[in-house]
Amino acid sequence: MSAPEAPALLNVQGLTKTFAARQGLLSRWRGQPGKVVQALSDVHLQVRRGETLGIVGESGCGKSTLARCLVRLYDADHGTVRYGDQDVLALKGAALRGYNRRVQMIFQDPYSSLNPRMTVGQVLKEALSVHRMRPPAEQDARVSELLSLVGLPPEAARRLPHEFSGGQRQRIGIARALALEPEVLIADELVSALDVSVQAQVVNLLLELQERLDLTVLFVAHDLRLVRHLSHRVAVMYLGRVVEVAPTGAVFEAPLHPYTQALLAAAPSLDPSQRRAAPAITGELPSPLNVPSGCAFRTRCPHAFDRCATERPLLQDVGGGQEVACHLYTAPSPVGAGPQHP
Amino acid sequence: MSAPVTGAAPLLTVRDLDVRIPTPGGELHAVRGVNFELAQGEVLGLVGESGSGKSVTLRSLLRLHPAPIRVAGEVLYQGENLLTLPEARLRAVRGAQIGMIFQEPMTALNPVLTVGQQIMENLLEHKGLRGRAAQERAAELLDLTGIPSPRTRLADYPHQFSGGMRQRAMIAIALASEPKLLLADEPTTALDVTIQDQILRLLLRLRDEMNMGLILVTHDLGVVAQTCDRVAVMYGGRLMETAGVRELFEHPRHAYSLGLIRSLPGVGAHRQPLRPIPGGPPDLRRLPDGCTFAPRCSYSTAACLGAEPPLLRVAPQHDSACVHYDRLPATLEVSL
Amino acid sequence: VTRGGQLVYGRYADSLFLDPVLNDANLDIWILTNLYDTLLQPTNDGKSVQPGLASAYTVSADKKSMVLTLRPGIKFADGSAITAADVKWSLDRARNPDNGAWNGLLESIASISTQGNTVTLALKHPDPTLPSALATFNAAIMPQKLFNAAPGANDAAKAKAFAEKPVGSGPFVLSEWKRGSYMVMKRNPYYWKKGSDGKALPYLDSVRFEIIPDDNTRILKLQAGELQGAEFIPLSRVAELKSNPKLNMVLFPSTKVNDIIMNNRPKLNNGAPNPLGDVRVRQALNYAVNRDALIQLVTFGTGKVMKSFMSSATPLFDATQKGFPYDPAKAKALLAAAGYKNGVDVTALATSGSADDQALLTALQQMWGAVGVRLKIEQVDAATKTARYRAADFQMRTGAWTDDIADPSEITGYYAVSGATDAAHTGFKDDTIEKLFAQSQQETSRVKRASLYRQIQTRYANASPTIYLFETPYPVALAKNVQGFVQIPLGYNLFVGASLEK
Amino acid sequence: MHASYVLKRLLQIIPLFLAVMVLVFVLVRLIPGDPVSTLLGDRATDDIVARANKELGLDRPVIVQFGLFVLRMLHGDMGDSINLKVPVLRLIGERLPVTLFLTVYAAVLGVLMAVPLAILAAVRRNTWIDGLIRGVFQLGLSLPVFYVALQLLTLLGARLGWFPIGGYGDTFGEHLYHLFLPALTLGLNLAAVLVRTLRSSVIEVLTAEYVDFARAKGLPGRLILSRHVLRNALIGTVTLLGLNIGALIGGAVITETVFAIPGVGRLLVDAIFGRDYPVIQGLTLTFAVIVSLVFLATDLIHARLDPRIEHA
Amino acid sequence: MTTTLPAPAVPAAAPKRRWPKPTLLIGLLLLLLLVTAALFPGLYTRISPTDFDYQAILRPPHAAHPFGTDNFGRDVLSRVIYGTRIDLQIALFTTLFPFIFGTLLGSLTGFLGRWSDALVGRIADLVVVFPFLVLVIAIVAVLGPGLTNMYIAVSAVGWVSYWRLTRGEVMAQKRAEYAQAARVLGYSPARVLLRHLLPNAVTPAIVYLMTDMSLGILLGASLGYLGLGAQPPTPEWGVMVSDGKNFMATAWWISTFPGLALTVAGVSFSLIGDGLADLLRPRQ
Ligand SMILES: Nc1ncnc2c1ncn2[C@@H]1O[C@H](COP(=O)(O)OP(=O)(O)OP(=O)(O)O)[C@@H](O)[C@H]1O
Ligand SMILES: Nc1ncnc2c1ncn2[C@@H]1O[C@H](COP(=O)(O)OP(=O)(O)OP(=O)(O)O)[C@@H](O)[C@H]1O
Ligand SMILES: [Mg+2]
Ligand SMILES: [Mg+2]
Repeated sequence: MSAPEAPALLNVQGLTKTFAARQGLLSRWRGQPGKVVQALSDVHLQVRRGETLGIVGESGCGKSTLARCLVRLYDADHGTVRYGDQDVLALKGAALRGYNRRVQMIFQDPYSSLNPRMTVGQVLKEALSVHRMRPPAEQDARVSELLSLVGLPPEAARRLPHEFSGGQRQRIGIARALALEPEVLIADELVSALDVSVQAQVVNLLLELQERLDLTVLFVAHDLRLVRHLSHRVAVMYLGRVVEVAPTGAVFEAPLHPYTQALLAAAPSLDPSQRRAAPAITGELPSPLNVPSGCAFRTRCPHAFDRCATERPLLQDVGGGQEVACHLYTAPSPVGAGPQHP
Repeated sequence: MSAPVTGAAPLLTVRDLDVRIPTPGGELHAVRGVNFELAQGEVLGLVGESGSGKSVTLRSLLRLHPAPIRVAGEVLYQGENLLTLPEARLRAVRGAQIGMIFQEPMTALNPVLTVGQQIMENLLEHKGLRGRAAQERAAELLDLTGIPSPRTRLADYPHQFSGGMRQRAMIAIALASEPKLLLADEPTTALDVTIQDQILRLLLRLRDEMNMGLILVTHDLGVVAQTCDRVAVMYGGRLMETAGVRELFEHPRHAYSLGLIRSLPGVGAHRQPLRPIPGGPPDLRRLPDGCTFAPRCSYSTAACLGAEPPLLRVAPQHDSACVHYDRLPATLEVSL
Repeated sequence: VTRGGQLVYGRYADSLFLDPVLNDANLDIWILTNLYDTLLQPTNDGKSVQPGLASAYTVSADKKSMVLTLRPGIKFADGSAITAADVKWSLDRARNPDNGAWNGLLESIASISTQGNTVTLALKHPDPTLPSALATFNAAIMPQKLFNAAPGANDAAKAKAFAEKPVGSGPFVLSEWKRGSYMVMKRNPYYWKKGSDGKALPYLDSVRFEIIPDDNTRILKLQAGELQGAEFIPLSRVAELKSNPKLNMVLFPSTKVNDIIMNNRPKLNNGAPNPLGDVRVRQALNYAVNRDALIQLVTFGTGKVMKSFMSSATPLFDATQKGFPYDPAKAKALLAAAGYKNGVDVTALATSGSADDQALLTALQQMWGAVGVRLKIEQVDAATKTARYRAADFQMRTGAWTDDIADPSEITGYYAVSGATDAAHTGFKDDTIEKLFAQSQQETSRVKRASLYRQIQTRYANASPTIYLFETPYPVALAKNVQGFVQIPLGYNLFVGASLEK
Repeated sequence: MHASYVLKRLLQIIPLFLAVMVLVFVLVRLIPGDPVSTLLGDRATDDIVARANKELGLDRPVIVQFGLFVLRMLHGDMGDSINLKVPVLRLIGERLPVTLFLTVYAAVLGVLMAVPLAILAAVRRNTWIDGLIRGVFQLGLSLPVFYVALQLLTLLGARLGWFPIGGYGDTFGEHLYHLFLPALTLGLNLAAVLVRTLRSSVIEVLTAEYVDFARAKGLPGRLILSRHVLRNALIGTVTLLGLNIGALIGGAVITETVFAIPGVGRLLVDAIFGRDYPVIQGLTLTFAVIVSLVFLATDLIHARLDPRIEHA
Repeated sequence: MTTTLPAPAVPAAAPKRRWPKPTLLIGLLLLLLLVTAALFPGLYTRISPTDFDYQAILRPPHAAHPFGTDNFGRDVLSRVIYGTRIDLQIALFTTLFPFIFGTLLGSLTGFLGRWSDALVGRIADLVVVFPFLVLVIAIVAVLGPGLTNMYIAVSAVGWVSYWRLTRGEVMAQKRAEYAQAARVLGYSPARVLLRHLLPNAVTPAIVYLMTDMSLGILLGASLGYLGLGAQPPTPEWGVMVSDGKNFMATAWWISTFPGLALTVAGVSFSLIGDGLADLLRPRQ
C-alpha cells in the first residue's frame, strides 16, 4: 500500500479562501464588519505525480473549495499553487486554458454536470475543437474512442444526457475531461450520488484509466471506505484546514489526529458483530463563520487542553510520510494524554 | 442489540403489498407482492438500490400515496388493515401510532413554521396538549433528541438549525405522539458520518426506551450492519431476501444480496478492481420475465427465467427468492 | 308644473374654473349661466336677447351710450342686494384686457357710471353687438363684496378661491363640488324670475351633475334610471335611444358647424408648395364632397348641410346661400383648370382616436379619390393638433365651431377676418371682407347689417378658405318626466325652467 | 422587522425619486403641444396664450423651470394644476384615496377569487374542474379590460340592476357597493394572473416532502392545506401580487374611465391629454412613491411569511 | 481501443421522445390559422376591410356578411381577418425587442454580475416604479399615437421583465455544474455564456414571451381605447372592440367578433406557452 514516491506535481502552500457570508442588510447598514466563511485556511498539500490523493472530511470542511481553487474556479485569497514551475494562481488567458487542459475536474452531480441541451457527441466535440485536440475530420473518430474508453457504445454520441443513467452520465463527465488528455484529474465526489453497484463500476473505470493514461488523481469524497480503497495517500480536512496527511495505511490503521480517529470510528462498520454503544464523537461541526481559536477541533476533541485554544497547531511531519496538525504530537508535550488508537 | 420479542403477535404485518403508479410512459409497477412482519421493538432494515421501491413501500404503509397511485394488499396494524381504514380512523393511527421521518430534513420540515409549532401541532392532534403544557413537552422532546438549550430552540425555524439538528427535530416531531412504530426513510443519508452515527444511536436508544418498532430504509449496508436486527433486501419492487442481520452479511442467500455486499469497496485488496453488479436496475414499466435480477446475475440459469421465484423460507428466520440460494458462497471476511 | 326634486344630469367632463371672466372652456361656460345672471339674456332660440337683471335698456341717439335699468329687489344667492356698484365692478372686471379671453366682447365700452339703479355705459363707437355681449356669460354680475372677501393676496388668487364656491344671482347656487366626480347646484331662493305659471323659478330643488366620461356608461346609467339626463349622446345611438319609450331623445338646435380648415398660403410651413393656395383647388374640394352621404355616415342622419361658414342658427345667417352642391364633374374641371389633371396630394390632421374624425376623413378620402385628390390622414392627439394649428403647421385639419354669443360677429371675426387669428389660421385675407366686417361692427341697423353679412358670406364662399360640411345638433337624452330643460344653440344648459313631472 | 431596515429602504427611495423627477420633467416637456394652447383651445389669440404662459412661468428657460419645480417639491408643493387651477396636492389628496380604495378592493377580490380557486384547481389538477377554472381565467386574460368592464356593467349593472353603474358613493359601504364592478373587473384580471402561478405553486408545495410529513403526522386535510400548503404557496404569490399592484394602478386608468370613478387614473390621462405638466409630474411621482412603498411592503410581508429571508 | 469493462447497455434503445401535449397542438393549430389569415387574408375573404358601403350600415350577420357590417358598412369578417395581420404584428413587435434586448442584457449582467448588474438594476427600478400602462401612455403621448410609437414605448418598458427572468436564471445556471465544467474545460466566457448558459436560461423568458404576446395585444387594445393605439381605419381587434362598444346594445356583432378573435389569439399563445414550458424544460 505504498504511494509511488514521486516529486510533487501540484504544490499547495498556505492556500486561504474566504467567502463573504450572506449578511443581513441591517448589519451592513450599521457598518458592522462583514462576516466571512473561512472555507480554506492556510492549506499546505502536495500532490505527487501518478498518485491518487484522497481528501476526506465532514461536509463544509472545504474539500470542494480546495478542488475548485486548484482548477481556478475560485480565486484564492492567499497562498500559492505551483504546477511544475508554473504559478497557477497567476495564470491568465491562454496560459490558464493550457493549465486547465492539463488539470481537469470531474463533478459530483450526475444530473447537473452535463448541459441538458447538448448531445454527448456535441459535448465531447466541443472540448476537442476548442482546444484543437484533433483536426475536425478526426473528431468523430476521437469521440467514439473516448466513449469506448469510458465503456459507452459509439451510439451514445447522439443521445442527450437525460437518456442515460447516473453512472453512465458520470462516465460521460469523465470522457469530457479525458478529451483534453489531462495529467491531473480532480474528482469531486465523483461517485457519491451513485448506488454501490454502479459506484463500483465507475471506480473500476477510474482505476483502469489511471493505470492506462498515467493520471494523477485528486479524489475528494466522504466515503472513507472508498477513499481507503483508492488512495495512495489521504488528506483529512477539518473546517478549512488539513489536519492530517499520510499514506493510506497510516491514516486508516494508525490515525494520529483525534479528529481522524473520531471520523474513522463514526464510519459504520460492515460487521454486525462490531457495534459500538456510544457515539464516536459528540457535538456538531462549529459554524465556519465562527471557527474556534487555536485548534479548530478543540470544541469536540476529547483531548483538548489549554494550548489548543490559544495556539494553532501546524502540520508537522511525524515520520513515515505522516503529517499531523495536533499539539498532542508537538513538544512541549502536555500532561501525558496520549492519543488513543482505536 | 436487543432481540425481537418472539411469540407475541407482530406489531405490523404486510401482506401482498402491491403499488402501481400510472406515468405518461406507462404504468409503473413499483411494489409487487411484498410480505413482511415486524415485531415490537424490532429494527428492520429495508435495503436495495435506488429505485427498488423502498420509499414507495414505506409510504404505502401509511397510505401516503396520492390519488392516481393504486395500492393493494393488506397492512395490518393491531388487527386493522390500514389500507381500507376510513380516513378519520386512519388519522388516529398516522402520527399517533406510527410515526415517520424522512431523508432530507430540510425539505421535510415546513420552512415557514417554527420547530416548536411543528412539534406542538402533533401534540395537539394526538395528545390534546396545548399552551404551556405543549411547550414543556416539546422542549422535553427536543432535549430527548439531544438538542442543546431546547426551550429557546423551539422558537427557531428549521433553516436556523444545522443538518443534524434538523434531523433530530424531525425525530422529535415524530416522537411527540409516542408512536409504537417509527418508519424512517433514509434518515441519515444527507448527514455526515459523525452525525449519522449520533442519530442512529439516538434511534436505537429510543427504541430501547420506548420499545418502539423501527423500519429503517437505507441503501448503506454499513448502517444496516450497525443498526438493524433484521434486513429485507429489495430489488425491482420485490423483497429478494429477509434475514437476521448477521445471517445476511455472513450467508447471503440471494445472488443480489451477495452482489451488493461484494461490490463494496474494502472487501477486496487496495486499488484492485471492485466487483460491481453489472448493468443497472430494471425498468419497472417493462419487467423481464422470471427473476428480475437474472439479467444482471452471474449465477443465472434457465431456471431463473420461467416464473418469478417466490420468497421462500430457506433457513430459520431466513427467506430468499433466489433459485440458486444454496449455490451461493458465503461472503468474504468483511473488514473496516 | 311640479316643484321640487333633484335632477341628476350626466356630463362627459367636469368644469374646470367657474369664473365667468377667466374661464376658458365650454365645460365652464355651459354651466355658468345657471349660477350667474347677466343684465340681458339670450333668448332660447339663441338669436336675440331678452331682459335679465336689467329690466330695460335704452341706447342713445348717437348710439354711443347705453343706459340699463336694474330690476328692483334683485338679490344674490346669499340674500344680499345686487347694486349698481356690483354691476359696474363686474363689467369693469370683464372688460379689463388683462382678464381672460373674452374681454374683447366688451371692447366698445369706454367707461361705466352708475346712478341709483341705473347703469350707464359710455361707448367708444356704436356697437351693434353690445346687447348680445351683455347677454353673454362673461358679462355676468358678480357680488363685489363677497369676491373681495375671498381669501387670496391678489385678484387672481381671490378669483381662484371664489370660483370654488361661487355665489351669483343665477337660478341656482353651487352647493357641493367634488372635482371630477360630481357637482350639486341648489335652487337659489332669491331668484327673481317667474315661470310661465307665474310661480317662482326654478322648479327644481337641485341639480346634480355626475361626471361620466364614457359615452356608454353615461347611457347605461340613464337607462338604469340613475340619471335623468345625459349630454353628448353619440350620434350613432340617437336612433336607438329615440325608440326607447322611457327616454326622450332631444336634438337641440345648435350653432355647431363642422368643417375642414385649409391652409390657404401658397407655401406650407416646410417650404413645400401648397396646392390649397389655389382657390380653384379649394372650391373643387368643396364641390367634391357629398354632404348628404357624410351626414348619414358621420351624424347618422342627424346633421344638416352647411350652406355658409356659419350655422343656420346664427343670427344674420344668409338663407340664400347655396353652399356647395355635390358636383364631382365640376370639381374635376376646377382641378384640371388649376393644373392638377393627374390628381393632387393633400394631408389632413385628425384627432387620434376620434371616431368622428376617422369616419369623416376616410369618407372624404373616398369622395375626393373619385376626383383625383389623394388624401393622407395624419393622426395626432388633440394637444399636438392645436399646437400645429396655431403654428400654421398643417395643410388641412378637421374643425368645429360653436357660437358663444348671439351674434354673427364672433364666428366671422374668427373665420373670415384676418385679425388676431389669421382667419382661423388659414392665412386667408380678403380686403373687402375686412372692410365689410369693420363696417358691420358699427352698424346698428339690423337690416343693413344683414346685407353686410350677406356680402361677407358670399365672398367667403367664393374664396372657399374652408370646406363646409354639416351642422350638428346637441344630442341630449332625458328621462320622460323631465320637462322644460333646454340647451340653447349657444350651448348653455338651462335648468331654470326644468322640472320633474310625475 | 427592524424599523431601521424599513428606514433604510425608505431612504433608498430618495435617489430613485430624484431620477424619477428628472425623467418625468424631461418626458413631459418632450410631449409636443403645450398646456396653455391646449387649454385655451383653437380659438385663443397669440397674446392671450403668451399672457397665460407668462402667468404660469412657462415662458422661462426649461432649466429654470426645473429648478423651481425641484425647489417647490422640496417644500412639499407640487404646484397648481394648469387646467383645474387647484393645487396638485389637493387634487391628489382628493382622488388618490379613491384609486387606492379601488386598487386594494380589486386586490382583495382578486385574492379572494384566486386563492380558493387556485387551490381547488391544484388539488383537482387535470380534471374538468381544473380545466374550467383555468379556461375561465384564461378568457379573462385575453379580453381587454374595458370590454370586460362594459360587459359586467351591461349585465350586472344595467340589465340585472344589481349594482350601480359607475360612481363612487360617499360612505364606506357605498364605496364597497359602487366600486364592486370596477374592482371585480380589475380583480378578475389580477386573479387570472394569480391563479396561474398560485396553482402551480400549490401543486409544487403539495408534492413537497413536508406536506407528506404533515400527512404522516395524521393532521386533518384542512389543516394541512391551510397551515402547510397555503402559507408556503402564498410566499411567491405575495411578490407577484406586489409586482402587480403597479399593473392594477395602471389598469385603473381604463377602469376609472369606463366606470366614471373620480380617481387618479382618469386624472392622469386627462392631464396627459391636456399637457397639464404639474399634474403629470405630481402624479407620476406619487405613483413612484406608492409603487416603491408597495414593493417595500411586499418585501416585508414576504419576509414575514418566509422566515428564511433575513433582513437584519 | 477496447475496454475490459463490462459495457453497460445504453438504456431505452429508442429515445423516449416527449410528444407535445394535445394542448400545445391545439395552440399551434390556432396560431397557424391566425398566421395564414395574416399572410393570406385573401384566402378567407374577398371584401376590403376599409371599403365603406353606405347602403349596408350596421347589418347583422347574414350570408353576404357573415359577421355583419359596422357603422360604416364595412364587413366585420373582413376586418377581423385583416386585423389578424395587425394584431399578430402587435403581438410580435411589442415583445420581440423587449425579449431580445432583455434576454441578452439579462444574460450579460447575470453573467458578469457586479457593477453592470447593479447599474442595470437601478435603471430597471426606475422603470418599474411607474405603472406599466402609465409609462407607456406617457411615452406614446411624447412620440405621438400610432403603432410604431407604441412598439417603442413598450420596448422601453417591457425589457425589464425579460431582463429579470433571464438574469435570475443565468445566475442560477451559472452555479450548475455543467457551467462550471465549461469553465474548467477552458472555454471562453463568451462561449460559456452563449453556448451553455443562455440556451438553458432562456426558457422562462420564452414561456413568458407567449403570455406577453397576448398582453401586448391587450395593451394595444387599451391604448386604442384611449385613442393612442392603432389609428383608424386600420383594422385592429382592440380598436374594433372599442369602436363597437357604442353599438353593444344594437349591433353586438361589431365588438363581439373581434373580441372572439382576441380570445382565440390569447388562448393560442397561452396554450403554446404552457406547451413550450413543458417541451423546453430540460429532461433530467
Ligand atoms: N460560493 C460560495 N459562497 C459562499 N460560501 C461558500 C461557497 N462555496 C463554499 N462555501 C462555504 O465554504 C465552506 C466550505 O465549502 P465546501 O463546499 O468546500 O465544503 P465541502 O468540504 O466540499 O463540503 P461537502 O462535503 O458538503 O461538499 C462551507 O462553509 C461553504 O458553505
Ligand atoms: N410519485 C411517483 N411518480 C412516478 N414514479 C414514482 C413515484 N414515486 C416513485 N416512483 C418510481 O417508483 C420506483 C420506486 O421508487 P422509490 O422511491 O420507492 O425507490 P427507492 O428504493 O426509495 O429509491 P431511493 O433509494 O432512490 O430513494 C422508482 O422507479 C421511482 O421512479
Ligand atoms: Mg463538496
Ligand atoms: Mg427512497
